[in-house]
Amino acid sequence: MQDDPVIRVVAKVLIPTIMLFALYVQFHGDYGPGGGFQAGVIFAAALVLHAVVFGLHRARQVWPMRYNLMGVSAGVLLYGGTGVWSMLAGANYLDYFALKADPKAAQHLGILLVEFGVGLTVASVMVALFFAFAGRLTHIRLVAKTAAHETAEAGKAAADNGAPARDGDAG
Amino acid sequence: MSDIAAQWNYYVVIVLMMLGFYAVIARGNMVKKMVGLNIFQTSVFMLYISVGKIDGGTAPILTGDAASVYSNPLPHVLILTAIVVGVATTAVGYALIIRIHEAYGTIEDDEVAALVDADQEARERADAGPAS
Amino acid sequence: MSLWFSIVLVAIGVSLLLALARAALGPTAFDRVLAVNSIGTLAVLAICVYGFFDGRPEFLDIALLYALINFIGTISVLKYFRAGTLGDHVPSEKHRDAP
Amino acid sequence: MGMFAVNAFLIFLLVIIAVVALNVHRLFALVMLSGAFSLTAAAQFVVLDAVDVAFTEAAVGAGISTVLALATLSLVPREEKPHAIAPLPALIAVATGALLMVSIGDLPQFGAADAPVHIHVAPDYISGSEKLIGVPNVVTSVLASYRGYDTLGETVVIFTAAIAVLLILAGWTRAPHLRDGETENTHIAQNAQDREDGQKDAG
Repeated sequence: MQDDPVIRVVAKVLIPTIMLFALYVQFHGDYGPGGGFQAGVIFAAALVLHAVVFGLHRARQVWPMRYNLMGVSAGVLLYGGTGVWSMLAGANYLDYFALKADPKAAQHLGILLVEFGVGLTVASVMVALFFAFAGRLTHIRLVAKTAAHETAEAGKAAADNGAPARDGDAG
Repeated sequence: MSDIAAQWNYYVVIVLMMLGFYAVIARGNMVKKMVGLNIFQTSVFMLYISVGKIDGGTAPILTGDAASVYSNPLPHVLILTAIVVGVATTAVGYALIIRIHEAYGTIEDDEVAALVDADQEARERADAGPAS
Repeated sequence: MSLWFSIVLVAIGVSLLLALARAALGPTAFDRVLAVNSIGTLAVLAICVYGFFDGRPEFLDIALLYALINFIGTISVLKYFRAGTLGDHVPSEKHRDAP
Repeated sequence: MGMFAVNAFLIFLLVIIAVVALNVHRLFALVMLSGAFSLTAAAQFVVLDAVDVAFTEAAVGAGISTVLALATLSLVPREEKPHAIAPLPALIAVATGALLMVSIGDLPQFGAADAPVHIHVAPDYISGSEKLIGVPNVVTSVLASYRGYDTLGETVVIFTAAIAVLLILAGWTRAPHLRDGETENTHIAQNAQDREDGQKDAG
């Protein structure tokens, strides 16, 4: 895929479009079909397309796993935090009417925050799932290489001490 | 006959459920079990959404017209979240399948069971070794 | 008006059945990929036509999403054919052959 | 009538796809057919007025699910061991289905406006969404406002699933200690054999 110019160009045009569409679905969810769950999945689909066309390691550079994990928890925190905010404002947990004086504006604000939290979590989770599945082969090889290296080092150290390298040989 | 036509959705949903259920309990291949589980899941979704449908109703997005009838939004909410949770649990299932394959070299559950038994016997033989 | 929409829906239904037959029988994997892709395209059409038939055409959003997802799915399948994996090539070992 | 015909056709198509999918032995074909199944199910949801559900099913079922299944297939064998129809599970499935079908007669008619489910809280949600909350999409207002606790729980479930998958697949792993062509099991058996041999030598 990396060497096919047609697919590269099409993907370059399409990825930002899909991300924009995800944001449209996220913030237009009050008026039409859509919302945080759908927007998160669509946003993740754009990154899946990036990873498939340009390679997983490039996608990992664009969307680092560290920040992705932060996104996974930040969404849940934003959702829970909205509830805590309404408690601080003197109402029940997740009762948006306390957030603002005008009830409809308060509900809008609450729904916006909560949906954004859901969207953030779902997008990060889906990206994390895809990276974990698609990167499994590389992950195993990488760990195997490290383990082999460590075993070799340990074996060398053991040979220097004149001790047997394997437990089985001790019997 | 008219009864079947009027309840068509419910009957077909149950046929779908039977297919998925059979795949989950009878097929040995774990990927096939997961797909069977997904079919089962979709049949449940379909049942909920069918229950929420009202004849002559329209999607529960307000049109501003006081005369319009809306289908019941509650099943839609329940199923919407269930779909996303469903894919998350499916991903956990696939992850376990990958690890099972790495550990046993097969994803057929009878073969995995045979390997587990063989390994158990090997362990017992090894543990019994010092006593003999 | 409604009659024409009905005729179009029937035509889409027949095409769906034909595409499904190809997906089920398809001797090669590429037949199946193409068949599933056209099932997706027909679903886009069906949703558009049904939206006008039902009098609420604002649900074209869903058709748009279908088209995008269909594209991503097809590209992923083709990547899987060419590379054998959705991740990176791992040059240190022999590649798995495509199915 | 038009809606009923389209609905009946699509749900019948779902059954055909499910039967075909459960009869193929190549897992790749299985994954493709389950993608087609999701697409058809999403079209069915549009016909049943559940546009938000259709949106989700299209993005999740046809997009992410298919991609995850393909990623799994690249790591596991791609052929299923052929199976004859197992009589006992088939009997259990058919018996369960028969029991459910007998009880369908007690359900309210499909599409009836006076079914109990439609006269309890749904009218409150629809009128409240307009007057109290001011959000035209009733599904969004129920999801985020009326049933906010519910959605918080679902979000936490997704969070937990991500943690689980990352721990299973991207964390510490035992597989690297194995050599080519070995499985965890041969490794354990080999260890047992080694121990046995060691004891023989010692004895």
